[in-house]
Amino acid sequence: MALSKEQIAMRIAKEIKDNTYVNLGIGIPTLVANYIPEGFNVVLQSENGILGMGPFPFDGEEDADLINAGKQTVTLLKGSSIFDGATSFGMIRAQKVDLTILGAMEVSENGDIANWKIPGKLVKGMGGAMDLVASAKNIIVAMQQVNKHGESKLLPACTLPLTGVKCIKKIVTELGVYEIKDGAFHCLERAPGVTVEEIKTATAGKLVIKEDVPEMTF
Amino acid sequence: MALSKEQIAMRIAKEIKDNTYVNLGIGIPTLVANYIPEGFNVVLQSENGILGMGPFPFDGEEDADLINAGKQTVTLLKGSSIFDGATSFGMIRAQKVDLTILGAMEVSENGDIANWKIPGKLVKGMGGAMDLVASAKNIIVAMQQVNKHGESKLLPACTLPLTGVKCIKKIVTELGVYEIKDGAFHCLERAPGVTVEEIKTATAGKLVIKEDVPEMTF
Amino acid sequence: MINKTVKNVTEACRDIQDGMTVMFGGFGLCGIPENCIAELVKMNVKDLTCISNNAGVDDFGLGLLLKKKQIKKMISSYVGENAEFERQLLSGELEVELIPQGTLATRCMAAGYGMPAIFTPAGVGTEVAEGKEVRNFNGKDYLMEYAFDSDFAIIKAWKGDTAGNLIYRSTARNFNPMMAMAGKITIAEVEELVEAGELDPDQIHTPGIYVHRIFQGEHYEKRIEQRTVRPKI
Amino acid sequence: MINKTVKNVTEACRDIQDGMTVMFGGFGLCGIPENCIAELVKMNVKDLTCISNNAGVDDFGLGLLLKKKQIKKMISSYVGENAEFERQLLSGELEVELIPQGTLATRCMAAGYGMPAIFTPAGVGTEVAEGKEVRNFNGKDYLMEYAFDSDFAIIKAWKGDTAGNLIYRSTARNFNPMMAMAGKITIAEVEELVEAGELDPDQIHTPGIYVHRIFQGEHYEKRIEQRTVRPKI
Repeated sequence: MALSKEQIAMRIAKEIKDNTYVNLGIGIPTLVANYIPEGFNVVLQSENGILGMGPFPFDGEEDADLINAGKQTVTLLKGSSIFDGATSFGMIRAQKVDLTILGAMEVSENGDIANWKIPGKLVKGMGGAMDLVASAKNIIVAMQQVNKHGESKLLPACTLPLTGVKCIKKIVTELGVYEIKDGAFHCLERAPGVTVEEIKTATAGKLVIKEDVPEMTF
Repeated sequence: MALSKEQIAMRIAKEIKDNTYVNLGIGIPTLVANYIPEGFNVVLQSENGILGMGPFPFDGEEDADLINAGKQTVTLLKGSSIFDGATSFGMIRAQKVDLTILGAMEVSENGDIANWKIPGKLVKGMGGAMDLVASAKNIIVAMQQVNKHGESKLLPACTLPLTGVKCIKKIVTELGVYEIKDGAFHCLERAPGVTVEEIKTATAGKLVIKEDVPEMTF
Repeated sequence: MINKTVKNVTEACRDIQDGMTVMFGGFGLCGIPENCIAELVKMNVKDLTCISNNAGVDDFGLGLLLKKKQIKKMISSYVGENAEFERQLLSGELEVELIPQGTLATRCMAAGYGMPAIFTPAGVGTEVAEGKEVRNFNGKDYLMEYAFDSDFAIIKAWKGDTAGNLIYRSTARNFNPMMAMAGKITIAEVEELVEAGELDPDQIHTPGIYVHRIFQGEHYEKRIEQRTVRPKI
Repeated sequence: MINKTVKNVTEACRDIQDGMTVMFGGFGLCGIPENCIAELVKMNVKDLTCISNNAGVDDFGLGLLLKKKQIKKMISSYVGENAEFERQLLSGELEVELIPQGTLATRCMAAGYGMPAIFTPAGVGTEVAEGKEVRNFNGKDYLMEYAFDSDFAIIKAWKGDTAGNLIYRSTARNFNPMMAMAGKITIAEVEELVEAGELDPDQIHTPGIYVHRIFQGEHYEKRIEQRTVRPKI
């Protein structure tokens, strides 16, 4: 059965290594924070200028001066630091952040990503997404593999305006885990109960999948 | 009579405006600090990372962590700030420092300056001089007009390796005050008792001087 | 020290004229110069080009200038949360240039550091790259992006002193330090203005040389855009 | 938080090998990593390329490495005050690349900010410009200078915490923050090492993400190069 958003987040959390700095985008990626293994030292970076972002504040303790990149009130953990936006993106460009997890509307078989603009719809802006995808050494995309019309979003080429080119190497969707290499989506794991046939149907781009691809575990 | 180093510094001090940020080089420029008019708000920048540098510390109060660009122990005035070297030279390149005063070995009639290297002699380095001359919007050079062999150091073209090109507009020497424009040294003032003839003899580059050029006052 | 204090917000905002380019510090509604924005509304300067990461909400932040149609063009990275903005954009009354957030931050920094241009990989191969020079370094493509040129930078700090030195509080720092360095004229409003000498020189985020006018602001609302909390247990 | 502490200077300097490029924080003898320099002397690593604003004095700072002929090449802006340095340079044992101080600082910064190259007017028209690309922006010429590539950055701070966050004291800050950001591996020695959470997040000069190894140094001599004083009256 296709994974829920929470399950996608759970599966992605397994990719996070101990003692790393991680930037979580808005949406499913934010949920990943809830599933980081107990005891792991994972430091969250927020691109508006935080290293060591903590959970939401207790009701009544919110501080208007302390927000994350999603403009939500947050807290700071012990050992955190605050810096300006130029330093924050400098840190990102210099690949000091180990892992970036973000959402996408489309990903192509060569690793292009589109996640900021739908022509004809109001464009709100790319925020820090273009910087993150162009700079990060390690990106995991959390996304729905098919849209509400049943159309695949893992494509031969993106149809929407690009956010970045040839930058995505790993994707976790409701149906499986994919690695992008040599111009194809390589299915590494399938969601429990999801068949190889279902994955083939849901992948418009070039797909490499073994008949005995393992089921994912959490 | 030719000016002493102290007098050169005194004359240069008259060029300093109230409410300005000034960077003083090593040598005669350092002496200028002693002649800044009483009551003037002149903030000294030291390129190792100080705004608001104060005088030398009292004997016994020196702090190894607090030095100026000449590696001398100094103090901080109230309202000073400390920053790193990238910020310091960023400030200089962005022309936030109003005036730079530095020494020179040679200056040419088109405003080139040489002050860091004598071929055949050991070269210690340019330090921040190349950054300062290339960036400053307003530079005054404090120098001796003739060397110990009686040869002029205001030249048609510098003979020593350059520190910067076409960047010097004002020079104060033991003999006079000069403005560089249109490829010539324009003598604005002569040192008390120094004749127009003496200045002509001591200027190898193109010189523009009126017979009635005024004597400088302090 | 040079005294950078001005009497009030009116004196701080003098000379801001129709058609100028103005940078505004802040991220969302966090760390925005509330007093100066209110003053600009009162002054009714028009045709502003605003460089700001966001565009406020309908009734706060830069949204107040949008509502009075004082803004000709926004240069931002993300402009959601604003219905009036949307209306003006769709009707063609407002021009918008969307640029990556890191590019925005770094173009401010470049101006403050006297660097005419910088290289960033953000936007390579996308529509952001159109018309821009692409250059390869060590096998990776970068866009050349120019330093911003602005007439005024209007920023907000937590504490400031009469010499113009500034200290920011928490993530209200965001774009304020780079913009402070980048403005031809920088106006800083602070929650608390102290005498020169009261701030530790080692702890100053923005040295006073960058600040031309400073004043203590009033009645900070500090509106929260997304109040997210945990129940207290 | 990620714990960046190492037991001692020996553990901090492990893996520094012959032929590597190492950045050293400090300006003159101010803010130099005394403990690590002493350890490198003990380790006797050879053929180092050192990026450091200065080269120490005969018997202190990088002068100690020079004396043992451990340095193959110095990249500095000013190298006076050192007779052994002079001797090795004249005899051809030591290679020296002199670059403007602001260029040195900014090439470190570029590395830390992930910018492959920067533009600076320093050195245009001089021998520093030889072989470099000159580019005109707004009527002014600039040199394109590349970000530094170094194996290690060794820096000194005043206080640090176990998460690697650093605070510098006075002008001992100098090149340390940029080099901290620039090193592939950054080693920080501090006068006082505290637990994560003891430093104010708003006052941290170098966020811990840049620091890979941190330890509390011992016996800081903090030698003064030019003791200039006024008589006490």
